[in-house]
Amino acid sequence: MSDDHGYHHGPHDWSHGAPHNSWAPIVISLGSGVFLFFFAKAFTMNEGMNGYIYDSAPLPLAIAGLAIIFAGLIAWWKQDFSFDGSYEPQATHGSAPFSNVDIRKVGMWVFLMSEMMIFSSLFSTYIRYRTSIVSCYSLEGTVVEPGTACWLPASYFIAKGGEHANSTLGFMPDALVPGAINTFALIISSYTIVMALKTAKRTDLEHAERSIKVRNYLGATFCLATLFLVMKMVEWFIGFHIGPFEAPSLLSDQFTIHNDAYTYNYGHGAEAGAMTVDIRMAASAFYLTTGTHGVHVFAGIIGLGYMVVKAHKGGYGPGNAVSIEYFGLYWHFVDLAWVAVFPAFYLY
Amino acid sequence: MSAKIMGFDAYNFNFFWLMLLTAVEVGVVAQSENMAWATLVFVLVSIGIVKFVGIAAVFMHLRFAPESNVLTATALFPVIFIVLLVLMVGLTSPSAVENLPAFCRPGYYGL
Amino acid sequence: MQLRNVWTVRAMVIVAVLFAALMFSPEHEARPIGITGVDSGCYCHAPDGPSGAVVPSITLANGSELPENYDPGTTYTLLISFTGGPAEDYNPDRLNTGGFNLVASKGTLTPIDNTTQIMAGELTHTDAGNDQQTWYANWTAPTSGSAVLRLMVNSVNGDNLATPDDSWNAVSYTVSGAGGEAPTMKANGLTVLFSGILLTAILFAIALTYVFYVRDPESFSWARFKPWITHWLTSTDHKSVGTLYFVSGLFFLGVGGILAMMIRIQLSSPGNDFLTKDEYNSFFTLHGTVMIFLAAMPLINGFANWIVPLQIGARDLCFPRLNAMSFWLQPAGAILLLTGMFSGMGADVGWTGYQPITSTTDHYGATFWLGGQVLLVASSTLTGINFIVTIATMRAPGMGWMQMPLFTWSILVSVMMLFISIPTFGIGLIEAYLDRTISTTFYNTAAGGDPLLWSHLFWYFGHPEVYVVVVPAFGVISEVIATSARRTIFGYRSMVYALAGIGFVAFIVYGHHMLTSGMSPLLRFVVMLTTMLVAVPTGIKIFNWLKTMHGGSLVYRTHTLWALGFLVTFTLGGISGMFFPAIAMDVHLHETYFVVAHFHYVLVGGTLFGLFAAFYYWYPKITGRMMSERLGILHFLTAFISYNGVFWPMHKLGLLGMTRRHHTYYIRADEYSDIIGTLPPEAAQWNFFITVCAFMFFLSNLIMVYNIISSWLNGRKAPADPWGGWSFEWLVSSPPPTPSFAEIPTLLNANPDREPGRLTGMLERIMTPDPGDEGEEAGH
Amino acid sequence: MEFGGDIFQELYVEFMFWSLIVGVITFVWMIHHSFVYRTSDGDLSGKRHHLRTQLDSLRHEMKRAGMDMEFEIEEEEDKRAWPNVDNIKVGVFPKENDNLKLELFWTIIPFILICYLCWISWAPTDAIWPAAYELEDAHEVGVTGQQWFWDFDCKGLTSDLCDVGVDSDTGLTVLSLKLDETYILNLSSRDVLHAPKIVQYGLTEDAVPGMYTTIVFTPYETGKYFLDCAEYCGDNHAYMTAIIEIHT
Repeated sequence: MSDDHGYHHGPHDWSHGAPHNSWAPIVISLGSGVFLFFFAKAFTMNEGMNGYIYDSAPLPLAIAGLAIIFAGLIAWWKQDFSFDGSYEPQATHGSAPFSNVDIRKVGMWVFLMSEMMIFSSLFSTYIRYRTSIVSCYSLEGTVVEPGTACWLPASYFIAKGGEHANSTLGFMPDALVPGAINTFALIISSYTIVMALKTAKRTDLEHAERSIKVRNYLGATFCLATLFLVMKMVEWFIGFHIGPFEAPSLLSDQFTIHNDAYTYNYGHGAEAGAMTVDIRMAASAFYLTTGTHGVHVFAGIIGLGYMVVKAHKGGYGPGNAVSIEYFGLYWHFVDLAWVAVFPAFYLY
Repeated sequence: MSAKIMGFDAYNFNFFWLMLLTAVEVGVVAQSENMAWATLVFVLVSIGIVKFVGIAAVFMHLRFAPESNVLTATALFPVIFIVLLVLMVGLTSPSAVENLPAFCRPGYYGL
Repeated sequence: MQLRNVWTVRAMVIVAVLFAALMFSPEHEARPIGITGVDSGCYCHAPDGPSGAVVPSITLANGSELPENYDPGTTYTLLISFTGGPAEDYNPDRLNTGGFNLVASKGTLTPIDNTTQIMAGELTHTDAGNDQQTWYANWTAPTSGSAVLRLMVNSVNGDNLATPDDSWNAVSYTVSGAGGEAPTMKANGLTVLFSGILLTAILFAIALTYVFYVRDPESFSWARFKPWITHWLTSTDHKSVGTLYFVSGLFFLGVGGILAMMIRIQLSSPGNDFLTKDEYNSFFTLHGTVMIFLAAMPLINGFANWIVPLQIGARDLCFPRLNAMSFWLQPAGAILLLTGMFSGMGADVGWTGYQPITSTTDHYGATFWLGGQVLLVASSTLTGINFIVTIATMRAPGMGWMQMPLFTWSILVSVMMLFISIPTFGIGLIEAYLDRTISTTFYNTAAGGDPLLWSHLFWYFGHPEVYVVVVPAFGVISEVIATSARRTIFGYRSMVYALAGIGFVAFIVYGHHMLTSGMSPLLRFVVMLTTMLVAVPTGIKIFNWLKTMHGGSLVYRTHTLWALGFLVTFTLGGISGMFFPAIAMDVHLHETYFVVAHFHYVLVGGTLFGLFAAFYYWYPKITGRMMSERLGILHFLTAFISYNGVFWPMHKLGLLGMTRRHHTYYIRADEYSDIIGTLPPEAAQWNFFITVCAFMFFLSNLIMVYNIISSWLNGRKAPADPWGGWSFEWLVSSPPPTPSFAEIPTLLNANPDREPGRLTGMLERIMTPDPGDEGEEAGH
Repeated sequence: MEFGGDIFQELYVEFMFWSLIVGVITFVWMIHHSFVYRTSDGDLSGKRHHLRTQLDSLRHEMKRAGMDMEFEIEEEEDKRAWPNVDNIKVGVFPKENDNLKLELFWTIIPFILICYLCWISWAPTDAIWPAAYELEDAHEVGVTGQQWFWDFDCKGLTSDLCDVGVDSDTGLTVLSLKLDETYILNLSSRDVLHAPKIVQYGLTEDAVPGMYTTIVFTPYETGKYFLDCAEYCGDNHAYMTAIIEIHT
């Protein structure tokens, strides 16, 4: 029934001879089902003899689910690999006000609309809790009922240095370093990807030379994105011990979602003191929001991997440079989200 | 796409300023020990907005491109719903009914 | 003529027979005892967890231990007792020392003196049994299987209050039986459900296979079958995907129907024990979820997939692979949703999944339920991208926004609402999912979590969602009424503006679902005022539909009947909806059957009737065969009447204060006879009547399924434009070729010299194509 | 006393009145049109003349609009069983059929109606949700929900004003209150959402863990009143009942 192979009209998938049928959708869908199922099985805490316990046996199967999703993605990419920009579908003349805009571009922007809603939902959660839960951070000198739930923002550790306020480096807390590096990494990567786009559009270069430049720009973006995730892992789990910098990880600072009796040292000098408070909510909001952003970065890395390979094979030229632009839109959005997340969660 | 801002190439220009602003952001926070949090928040928010606009306008081609206007409209479409979301979900706090503001009550108008 | 005189008469006769059957159906007696009280005697006096000070025990009456193995069927006399706790510490005079509650997983417990009693199947103490620490009762062993006796006692200081120094403890004994499992005699709810689902699936598979066999016998050689099945698994063609949507949607409509039937059996009489509490809770949860997410939306997507590209003159959706993906995410999600059921631990939280019970219920099905809905959210997001972009960018030349067929408009509006609102739901789901898995604390009140955050995130999506499922029905009705009346729809523009108005208002009224929830009073007040606004655009639409018939020549086809039926039921549903925003009424009607009646009038009488109309209207276009009008009219009459029989009485029950989501209800009889506010005895009869009607409604829809199949096999061949519509889908042959349009058509306009109003003019300047572009070919 | 309490009854009657008016208008209109303008294929029973005249006037209009070229009623069109009033043709966006005045009329009239309905449903706000200052002489009673029973706390009120006991017939907890006294039921929950619903007085409010909500309750008739749980709370949701006994 796939009788319209190479049918040269209509949408992107139909053009450039990509087959009309694809295994990718069903594979990806079932893969995500498998992942969610076994993730739930692995991480649902069952009541054991002493408290709650995890059963990590199904975890490999959850990873298998991810592998299935990835296989589906590869099936998808194989169909798109040959796309050279001919038959880039455009909005019909009839469809004002979008007449003659590339359909994929509109699609990407519409997709970004839902991304905006996702992040604003996360921020609504954050704002609601930040405004309704009393903040430990602002309680310097005052003592709330020990054990009560109060809001200890991550900036207590990151921007103010927490326990480690007096930093070896005079002008900034050590713990801020990974976050700062990340911010710059993302902004530079935004720059490199627009440069990749710009280069791919240049007609004054040989195809081979242009391809190499494009590949390098995309590769740089890829590396910066990876650096971002690595830094995030460092700041969450590993800690930062390079040269003069001595910053423990958030994990070793006990800033975790399971920590319902955190000992918080408030104040300086005379009114200094300590109390145990419940900071799980602050941690949950922090890890979910930054984690969601991290997942977006990870998705970007996967996409960049494909694009680097394609660029390496000389797949990008003025004809289909727009593909880079459309991925770039997503990537810039991730950057934008970080512009909002970084001050709200790391600095304030 | 080689648009110019004040003679510079748009991308480079934008990139330069973004780096600078981010540096300022981080510097401000590094010094935030001796700074009222209102000032801190104000600085962070204003810098955030500027960076936001810079990235969206230049890097995401909401300026200097033929279809910029309609795409800007598309991108701004959800804003009203985001405002509603933040107002109704983010900024309301649960409470018992006797805390209904007086101006919502008939009695307030002597009815 | 014939049509009216003969077939309707026969249909009428059948309806009369059904009514007679109803009248002579045995009148139902309210169970004489009503329901007897709470069975939570054991938690009741002690707020804190179990305390080791109290030592409960069960022995045989003669003091010897319980046997390892019981003899099937024999009756043992148990000695239930406890020691320790405040009963002995603070309670010297031994008054109100405490009580117990004994649950036997198998076998039957029977009191032997006035100190113990059976409450809701569990053995507990009476007032007379309050002042002692030992009780005697009989336990008759089951025929087989090992029985667990769970005993909970509390030891109290006798002040009748839950003070911290009261304490309780629990112990369970397992008495294994002789021999293996024997089949239980009682109908197990889950068994019935799964038999039902299995039966549906098998019949479905058989029907489909049969249809495909008859239509193309060769395809049943393996050589032909493999490409055939491969096509259905991998196709990205909007028509094939639409058909897949229909198949899964109809299947899950059946599943949801079976769930509803089992709920109705349980409620047919007070104190019915056909379902256990657990089963009942899981069933109404999954009934809601399945009907909304797996029946209504897939069917709508089916029509959207099939009709929208045809109506706007596009060859396919703009992202066919994403389209296929948003279909295939649905079965994956469906499996996750229902997974819990397969182990009897289905989600038991209600389709709203209010926190914190969703995060704390021990039914691990709830975790998968959340995960499955995450997939459905992803699916809806992809669908949203696809349709918004397709409708915005792939319209045929000459089709400005204000020339789009109303069905396309309705799909655009509903998809917009869905697309904007569903991410909030997704985030709420992910928060809850993580709460249940890695135990984040978003809805953990101990850590300062706010249960209302979920309600907000859910209803910010949930209220647009109910419009998402009903707005496409508006589009269908607009098409059907106009075509059947042989008129153009009255006030096309006001219809469009009304649609857009509904789409926007949906976002500012969601709080009326939470008027009693303790959310910010100011917001409650605001939504009380805004909610009524919904009546204005819907009113415009209804009046426009009526005016459309004026001066037309209405021909009574099945889809016409469904459209008129829609007008009746949707008007009633809309009117009853006006009662909720008024606070003084909502505090009484909240969570009663009045609500149930209202949203079933809107969702079944609105969405489902609209979808039925769409089935009869576009079936010829989709299959190339005409549907049997005789069966269609029969289906309409039986379904419409039984439907009203189901949901109309629920208004009355709700006004009397019958609360929803209860697996039983209280009749003002016997010991409840002097308690004002319990249901009057006739409520039991009404519930029985509802159940009978519900079964009639369920069965009547099988007529349509049969009609679909039989007409598909041997219906008349359909012409390109059987009903006389104007939009592009009637231009192509039935069924349409692939790709649908050899060359993209151009829409002509019969109103060239129409000078628009000011607002319209402004919109048109933005939204209508320049005349210069007319007639050019789309794509490249 | 009717179900739902007096304020509910008044509003209910008012709303029913307007609902009936709207419903009657709609249904009479619908039934009239669906009979008067009915036809069936191959037959223009009754309305032939009416439709023919409409058709002619339409043709005339089109002539004036200079569209006779495009809009000549063709042979097969004319042979169709029914007159094509608006000249509906596949692939042509049909002649618009609207009337701004009419549409504005049934936009504005319903709007006025709902403004009125908003007004009358706003009026009793103070009675349902009294302000704090109106409750100075009210007695506070704690109502705490827990799976699956109600836990009443008289907060030291005299047993005449408030007393907790057990009903001998049903075994339900009884909260006995005094007639014509105003009580603030101070709701909270120990685990999940609950909602005490005093059916006969039409009062419901959720009991939310971690916060306090209130029901203001002024019993005005003696008797034993049924209280059940209106927010789904787990297995024994249906059994989570109690009795409120009003004595003089």
